[in-house]
Amino acid sequence: MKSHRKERLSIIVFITTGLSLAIGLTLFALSQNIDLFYTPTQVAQGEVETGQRIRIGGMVKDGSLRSANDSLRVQFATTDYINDVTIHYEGLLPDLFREGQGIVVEGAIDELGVFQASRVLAKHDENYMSQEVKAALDAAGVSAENHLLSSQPET
Amino acid sequence: MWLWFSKLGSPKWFYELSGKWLPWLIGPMALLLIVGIIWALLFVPPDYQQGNTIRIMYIHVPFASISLAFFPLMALAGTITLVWRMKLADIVAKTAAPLGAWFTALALASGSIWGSDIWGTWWIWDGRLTSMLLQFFLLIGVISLRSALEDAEAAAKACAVLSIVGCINVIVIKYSVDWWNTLHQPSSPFSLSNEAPNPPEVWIPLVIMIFAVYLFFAVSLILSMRNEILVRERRSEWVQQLVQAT
Amino acid sequence: MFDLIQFSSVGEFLNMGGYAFNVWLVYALFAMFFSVNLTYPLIRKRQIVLEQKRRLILNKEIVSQNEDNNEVDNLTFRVGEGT
Amino acid sequence: MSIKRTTTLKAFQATLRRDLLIAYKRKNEVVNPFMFFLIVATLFPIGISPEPDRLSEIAAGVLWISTLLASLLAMDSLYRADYEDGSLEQLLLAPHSLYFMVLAKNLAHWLISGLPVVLVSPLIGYMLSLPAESFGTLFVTLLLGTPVLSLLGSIGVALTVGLGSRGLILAVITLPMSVPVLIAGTMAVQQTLNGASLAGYLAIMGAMLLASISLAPLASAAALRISVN
Repeated sequence: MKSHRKERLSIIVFITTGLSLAIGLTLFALSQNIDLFYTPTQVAQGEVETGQRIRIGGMVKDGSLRSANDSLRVQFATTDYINDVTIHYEGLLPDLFREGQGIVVEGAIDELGVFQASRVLAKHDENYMSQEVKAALDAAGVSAENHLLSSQPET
Repeated sequence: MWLWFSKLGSPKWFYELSGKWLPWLIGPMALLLIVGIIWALLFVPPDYQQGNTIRIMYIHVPFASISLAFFPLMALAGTITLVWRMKLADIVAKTAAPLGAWFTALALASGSIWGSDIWGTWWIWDGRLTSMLLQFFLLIGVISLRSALEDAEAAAKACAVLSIVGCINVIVIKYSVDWWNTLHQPSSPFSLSNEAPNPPEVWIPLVIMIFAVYLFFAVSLILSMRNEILVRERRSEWVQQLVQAT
Repeated sequence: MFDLIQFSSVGEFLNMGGYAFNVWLVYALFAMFFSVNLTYPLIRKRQIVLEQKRRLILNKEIVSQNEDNNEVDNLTFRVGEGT
Repeated sequence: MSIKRTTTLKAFQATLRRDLLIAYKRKNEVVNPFMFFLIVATLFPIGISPEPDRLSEIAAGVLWISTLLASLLAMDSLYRADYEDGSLEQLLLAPHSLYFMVLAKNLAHWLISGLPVVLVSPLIGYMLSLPAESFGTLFVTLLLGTPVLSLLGSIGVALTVGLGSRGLILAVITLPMSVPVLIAGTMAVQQTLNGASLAGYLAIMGAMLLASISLAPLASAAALRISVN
């Protein structure tokens, strides 16, 4: 029975070593900063090449939305309050789309340095409140934007 | 304690006991459901951003939250099946799988409908959505493995192994796809640590609906478990007596 | 309490602020799922009980026939097995 | 015990050698998944577009999906022949822990079916106009990822080895489980194209490999015991 026990021990040693190494590697991987979204600042700093398909996460800049009268073509800027990226998009915008809203756009930068979006998605946070509460908060100076910014951990 | 444990494993005992439990589960379920739905549909203030679509949350969140419980539940039942060979554990595992597929499907459908308004798309390969979809596929895998294996005992054990492996995998899938692509909001509809916590008129009905759906899950699980027990024990004395009595 | 209702008329309630289709679709799916999930096990239970009852009756018949004459009726036997 | 027993290491080596030898004798089992990989990869340019720009965008994904499908096809040869001629039962009865024997069989299987695909991947990558700078990444991630596919597939095969028709069930069980590997692999390639750091992705793939090396044989062994008896 001795060798049987030895075998069992070797399995346990093998599994523990394997798993602890795996956990070590995972922790290392988590410490690495992995980009899911680019911020407008990263785009402004030229981290993205022309034509490369990316996602940008940011806020719709106040007063930047312009739409054409005869088509669904819109233009707006997305911002992280440091840099802006101008975005062109043709299509229906999501209902949540408004100025100050957190959004994600998919697309690529064209030769003119304009971001041509193929898709615009509104990112909603987990805070729900009624219009009255919102108005009260705004009156108290707690802007919804701050609150959206604080809950935007994508980058 | 041990006696109680082995007694719990006996299908007959469970059948009798669950018969007594059912009214006590169905009553509160109906009550909570009625209160929850009326509250959610009529009294919840429209969200400042989403308007009335917030009412979808009261169906989506309970279903999504319970869908996450299926793999751990099946893995737990599977472990009990493998270690103690308790009959009842396998009955739980067998009946939970199709229910899980349905609950997951409804969570996906309601989420997709909700997303069509607020995100602007019916489907996106977002982390949450994708991992839910893959969980759905894995549940289908468990169900089809069960139906393919003819020997009931082998099927029970094979599904137990698959559920345990699947449980680990669902966790890995969840992390990997979250990391891959995420649009879904964090799931803290009533986290109080936020700087602007969700008001009670938003989260109380949600808690009510969550409890209602959990009870609904318990009721439907017990109902299908009872059927499964009747089929499995059809040759036993007590089932035959029960059949003749009806 | 009624002044807390968020809608001022039935029409407004049904319209759901323009989201009628999606909101009601989700609730309809839920209602369907809910009722199917509760009624199906009950129907299934009745099926199982009926089936078992038939089987019991058939078994009894076979037993009594076997007592009457030792020749086993092939047809009854097959039916008994099939259920 | 009076009978002299071989060490686990020797039994591991013997199983590995035996499986490699069998594969060498039955060449079609080695060649078929490989050919399947080539053919699937070839279908994408025809089905989508032969345009180099378009192809280069999807090349990494195409290679990963073809690899995944080829490994699924190859899975069939992992335990089936052994199950049919009874040598799997012998393995279960052997005095050595099934854990290491399963690991040996999986290693042999990967050497036969996974490694050739990895080796030829740069060539296919070139044909799909994958940008040259990502060949290295693709190669390394496939090298790390294909053993995981084999190890996960092994669980599925072990669960279904006694079934007559199991192709679809095997796919339903195995493919969703392979998703994390697919994601990490394709993202790593994407990351190279974006010129970003790879360390995180490679670490994740390494973690997946180590975790599946240590845990998957445990599940496979349990599944084999259930299926064979």
